[in-house]
Amino acid sequence: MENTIMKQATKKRLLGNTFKYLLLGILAFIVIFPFALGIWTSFLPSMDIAKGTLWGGGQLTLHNYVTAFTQTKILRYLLNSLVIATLVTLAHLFFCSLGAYAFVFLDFKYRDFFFYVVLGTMMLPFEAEVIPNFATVKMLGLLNHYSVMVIPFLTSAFGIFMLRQTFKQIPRDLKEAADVDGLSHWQFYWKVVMPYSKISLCTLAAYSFLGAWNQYLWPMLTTFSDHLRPVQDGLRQLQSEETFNDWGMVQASAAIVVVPTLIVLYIGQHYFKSGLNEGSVK
Amino acid sequence: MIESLPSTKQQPKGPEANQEITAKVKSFELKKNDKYYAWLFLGPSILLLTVFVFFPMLRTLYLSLFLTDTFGNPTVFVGLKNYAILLKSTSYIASLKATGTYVISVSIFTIIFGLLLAALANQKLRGIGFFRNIFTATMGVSVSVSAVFWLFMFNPSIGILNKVVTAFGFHPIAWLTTPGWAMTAVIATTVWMHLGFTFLLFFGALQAVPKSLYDAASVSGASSRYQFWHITLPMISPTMFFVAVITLISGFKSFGLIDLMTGGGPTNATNLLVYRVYKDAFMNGNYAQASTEAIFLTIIIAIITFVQFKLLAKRVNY
Amino acid sequence: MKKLNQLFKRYWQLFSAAAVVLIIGLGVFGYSRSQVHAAAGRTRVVFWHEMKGPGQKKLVTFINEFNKSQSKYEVVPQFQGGYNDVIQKIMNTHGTDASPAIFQSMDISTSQMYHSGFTVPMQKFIDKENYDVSKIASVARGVATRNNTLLAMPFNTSQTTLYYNAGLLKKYNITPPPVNPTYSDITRVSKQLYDRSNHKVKGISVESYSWLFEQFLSNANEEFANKNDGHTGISTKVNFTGPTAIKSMTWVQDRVKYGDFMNFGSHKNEMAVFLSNKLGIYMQTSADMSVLAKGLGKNLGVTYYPRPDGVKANGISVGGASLWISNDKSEAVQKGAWEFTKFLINPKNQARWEKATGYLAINKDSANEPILKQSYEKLPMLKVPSDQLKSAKANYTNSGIFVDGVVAARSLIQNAMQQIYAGKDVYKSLKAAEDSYNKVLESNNLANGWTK
Amino acid sequence: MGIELKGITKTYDHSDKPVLSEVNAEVQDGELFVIVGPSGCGKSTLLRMVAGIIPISDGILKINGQVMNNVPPKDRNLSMVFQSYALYPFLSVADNVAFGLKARKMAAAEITQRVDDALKMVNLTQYRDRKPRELSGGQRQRVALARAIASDSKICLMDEPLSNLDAQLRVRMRSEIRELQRKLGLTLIYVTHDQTEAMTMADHVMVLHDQHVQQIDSPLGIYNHPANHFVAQFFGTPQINLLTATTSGQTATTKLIVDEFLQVELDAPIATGTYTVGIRPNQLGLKPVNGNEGNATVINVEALGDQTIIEAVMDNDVEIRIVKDGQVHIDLDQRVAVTALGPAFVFDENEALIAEQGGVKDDRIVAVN
Repeated sequence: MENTIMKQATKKRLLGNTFKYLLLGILAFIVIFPFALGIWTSFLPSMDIAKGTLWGGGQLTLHNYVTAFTQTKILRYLLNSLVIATLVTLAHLFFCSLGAYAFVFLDFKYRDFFFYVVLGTMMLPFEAEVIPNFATVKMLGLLNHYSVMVIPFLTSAFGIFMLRQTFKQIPRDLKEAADVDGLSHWQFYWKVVMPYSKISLCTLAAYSFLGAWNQYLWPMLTTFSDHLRPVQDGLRQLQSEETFNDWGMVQASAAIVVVPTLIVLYIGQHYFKSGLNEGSVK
Repeated sequence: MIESLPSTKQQPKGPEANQEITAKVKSFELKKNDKYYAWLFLGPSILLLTVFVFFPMLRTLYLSLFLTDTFGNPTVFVGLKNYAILLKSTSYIASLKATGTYVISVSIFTIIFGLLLAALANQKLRGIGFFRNIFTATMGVSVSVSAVFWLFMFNPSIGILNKVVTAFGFHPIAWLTTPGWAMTAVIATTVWMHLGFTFLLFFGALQAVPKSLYDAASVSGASSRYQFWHITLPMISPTMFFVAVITLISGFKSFGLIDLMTGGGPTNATNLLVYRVYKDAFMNGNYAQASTEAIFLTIIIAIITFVQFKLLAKRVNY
Repeated sequence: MKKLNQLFKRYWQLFSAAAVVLIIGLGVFGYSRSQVHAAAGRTRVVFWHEMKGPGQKKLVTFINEFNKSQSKYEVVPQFQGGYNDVIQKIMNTHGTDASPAIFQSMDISTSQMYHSGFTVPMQKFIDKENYDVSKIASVARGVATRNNTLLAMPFNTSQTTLYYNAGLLKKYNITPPPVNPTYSDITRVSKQLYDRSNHKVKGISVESYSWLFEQFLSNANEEFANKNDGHTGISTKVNFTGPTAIKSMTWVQDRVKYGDFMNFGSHKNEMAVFLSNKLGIYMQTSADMSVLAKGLGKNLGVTYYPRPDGVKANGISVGGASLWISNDKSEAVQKGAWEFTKFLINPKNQARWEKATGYLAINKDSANEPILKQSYEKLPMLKVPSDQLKSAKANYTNSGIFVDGVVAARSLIQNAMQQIYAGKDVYKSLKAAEDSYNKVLESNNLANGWTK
Repeated sequence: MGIELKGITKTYDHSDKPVLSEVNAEVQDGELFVIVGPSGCGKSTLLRMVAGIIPISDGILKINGQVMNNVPPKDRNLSMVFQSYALYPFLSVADNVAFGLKARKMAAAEITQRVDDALKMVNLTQYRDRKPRELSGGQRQRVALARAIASDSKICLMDEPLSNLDAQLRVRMRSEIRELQRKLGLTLIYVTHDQTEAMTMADHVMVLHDQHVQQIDSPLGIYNHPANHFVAQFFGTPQINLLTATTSGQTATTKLIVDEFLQVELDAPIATGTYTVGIRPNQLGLKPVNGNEGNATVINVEALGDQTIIEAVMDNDVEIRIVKDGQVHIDLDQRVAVTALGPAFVFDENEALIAEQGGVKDDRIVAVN
């Protein structure tokens, strides 16, 4: 009696674990497969891919990578994206934190009004405003220029909102202590508020970087030459230029593009999570 | 710091009283100065948001009331006629429906799969860290990279999916060129793309559920399934809601994947709202109609965002 | 000075932050700018093109040769994606730094480019230099001519062409289609192939691509839009439901119903399947020729675009694109663009162009170039598209469509074609497209002040 | 019957050192059994093994005579109250109480009945529709109790249920829990780190320390006969004084000498050597002396009103605590002579109790009764 209960329980757990591993395995396969296949084919000779022989065919080759690096502007695309994303990230950190500071530590007329204004912009999708924005940047003479992909995105309502939440957690005592010490707003901002909110700033940085890195529609509309195209649109370009279906080269380019983001993400993962909690769920 | 202030030096009183008074004076001055600092600090953001968000919105609204010429200039005022045309247009209605199908399917499947992955990864099993890493992997994949990977799989002649299909004795499927399948393909790719991020969110939410709740439940007689439905789900409902909202919003804004995978086709089956705006404006040159479509899009997204704010303020479960 | 010092001391972080941003910004912008500048002493001529695959490769070769051949100009190619995108890009960038000096734009954009007033007519340069334009094929010129003024220079000129897999036909013992086939001729071949291969090989594919539809109309001398396809005035109505429109689409739908037809969704896929001997016939641009000839060699069969039964072939209008010179650049740049144009259309280069791509050499003298002669000798079917071109007499219906915004019409027609392939009613599908586009046309004419 | 622990051992996968080893105990039906020990001693682990929340590495657990080692928690028919209360934040008070009953698919009418009864018993009837976050700490604690009450199981486990309450409330809840346990006839295993709770509530106390059971006894049994240093120090406030003492002479003797003033007379002779003597603060006498006489110097005096705690440092630099009833007036730095009054415990070099001086302790027990 005692033994059967024990045995049944053990058996059940064993069965359950096997089932779980099976499910985990299947799901992991589904998640990783498109990746793995892409990377795998990037090492195959173009002829094999075109014929559809994905395994058991010829040998693995780095030829596609050589082609991608030498025949396409993939490195240039990467550099462009890096520059744009870095600039946008720095600008977000700077302008959003200043804005958030104003909402938390400054006392001025219509503060709430302005806050709702900023909040309101989060409801307006950029995608729906491309037509007038295009006209604006054209008027400003920014077309086909890095600045066209940076200037409209120098600040972010989400960033201001998120940092405001963070800054509000800073004890009021600190501000009062700073007042007693005679720190100006700028000093308090730079010496206390910014270091205090490091984690949130990192989170915002991670978001802004990824957001800028993944820009697609806007650069597509506003850039006209390869040496300015960011990587997303560069890949689009490669994809459409190839009537020949040189899949190996395209896959190699995709692999080249995906690796830096994966690295950034594994480093920034933690911040993403905490940022989400702060920015929204809380 | 204080020594450097000239006012302090002029005060003949004792050091303590001295400091206090200075602080008061200073703080009073600061409050007075706040206004200028506010302009300095907030000015750039407000200016940028005005130029690149508010003004364009009004301009879009304005354009939607006109007919536009070849150069995109509004020439003939037509009032709400553009709206009427759009609402009567079967293809726009079809686009709305397609977008609806897309965003709803994407959010449902993203939630289901994300939750499934997170729930499994939350188990205490040997080697679970490996699976966790795999599940977050798609987070690094951008739209264009996903599109490249999946386009290859959906390729009708050399794609892996058709190999599987034919291996089971079925006819190969024209994935991206049959309306139903194209939508399915786009949804599948989008869900896959969202999976890593959603997984991370759900995983975080699951880990945040106090273990004692499960202990209490299992002691008081709840099976693990019962615990999932009656503890886990209610506890992570805010996260679920959040995921639903962000996938909905990003679904409505979906552009890159459509552009790369289907170009809105076949028979407009995947001609989602943003893609339509783009196509009407930057291919067909019909800026008035595109503006009208943009206004509709804005209204939809604004409503969802607003609901999100409201509900988050109230919290969803407790 | 002391005050300034103090100010700086207090806000040094602000200053340094601003400085960092400024430096990065300027550095980067400067760098990007310098990348755009041409080599010292040369005039930079930005060239927007939409050539992919072999066309792009050859075009880049031409550009390099041109840049080496002289030291005054430097042509900078910038790939812009599809023909459809580029029209609006021109409309949107004209007058800015971003706009090109010379660009390639497709046949159906002629009207819009003309109306925009953004370009310098080629005729201006021709007249100035007394350039002998008669060497350029007249049918090709017809597409880019208005009031006897050559607006743009045809460059990559193509014909819709019917390709068949002669090897497959031989294998299943099927008589190839005649030179100037009717729909029924094609039906016969397609059916036989499908049946005799035990349904393993699809007979025919017609991409749901409006250009093919337009050419069905052209070949039967049917108007696409009123006012003679816009050649004699502003079109106010389009006609997608004429007898040929219905006949051609019904013909394709019948093929779908029979089963010998398959829609592969995209040009790329279609070509891939055709090359892998799983498709007997397809109709596409003559620019596929080089790839197909390389893949199938002597097994490639080529013939004219089909016509309805009992209708005399009217010939089809040329497709492809022409070169336009923008008027928002300096005289010197425009001159450079013109020099480059002349370089591209000289007999030798046009011959090499046809050999490399399958686009038709528009320079009459190209036929005498050994490179073309040799390849015609080797593979006689390569000559079919240019024969087709020569066989046609230019008239309004085979000289392109001179209507603004045909891009939108095309997407409507494409949609209708897809519906028809999916089994929807032919007339209703076309009628819906026609009605929609008539509305677009009406408001477009109104907005541009062409009608009241 | 009751609960039987035989050689219970817990070792986690990632280490080979057990967190609990060889725990043997028997909990009688209807008794309140307290497991007490400092944090990290494994007491919660032990409780969770009984509940089935964590698996038992070795040994046998029997509940009502049946081996339970691999029985899942839901089938062990226990109730449990957690330190954090483990209330479901999204459920109302009544639903929280009903949770387990619903999970066990009890009839709706009976659930209502039980919930009502349980809430009444803990005086929460009027709060039944509130959410946990709308309740005070004490009220949340009662909800957790109500949940245990509502379940029909006769065995209840409590894991430091009072540690999140303020001092006054804790005192009140102590007696309430004790009362409930008696009224319902529960077998209650109660885990705490607070020796007062153990002393005031328990029928039997298990002292856990260092992965091992130190002693199992009644509260007074433990107070009066601490098995070792640790137990002696753990029970009683202020803490017991542990002093080094040696025997006098070359043969077994009953006399242990700390110093000239402080000497202990044992009930039975003990072998020669050096020992540790434990004397509770209230069993030390203290007499102010002049000049440099005496054996200690007062360093701190805490007047609590009804008693006075005097801290002094002995001449061998050992600090001691002495408790005197009433209000004692003594100056800081005053030289005093400290002497032993009554009971004392003698521990060997292994810190185990080897002898004691009975003193007046038996009389005191009689007097209380």
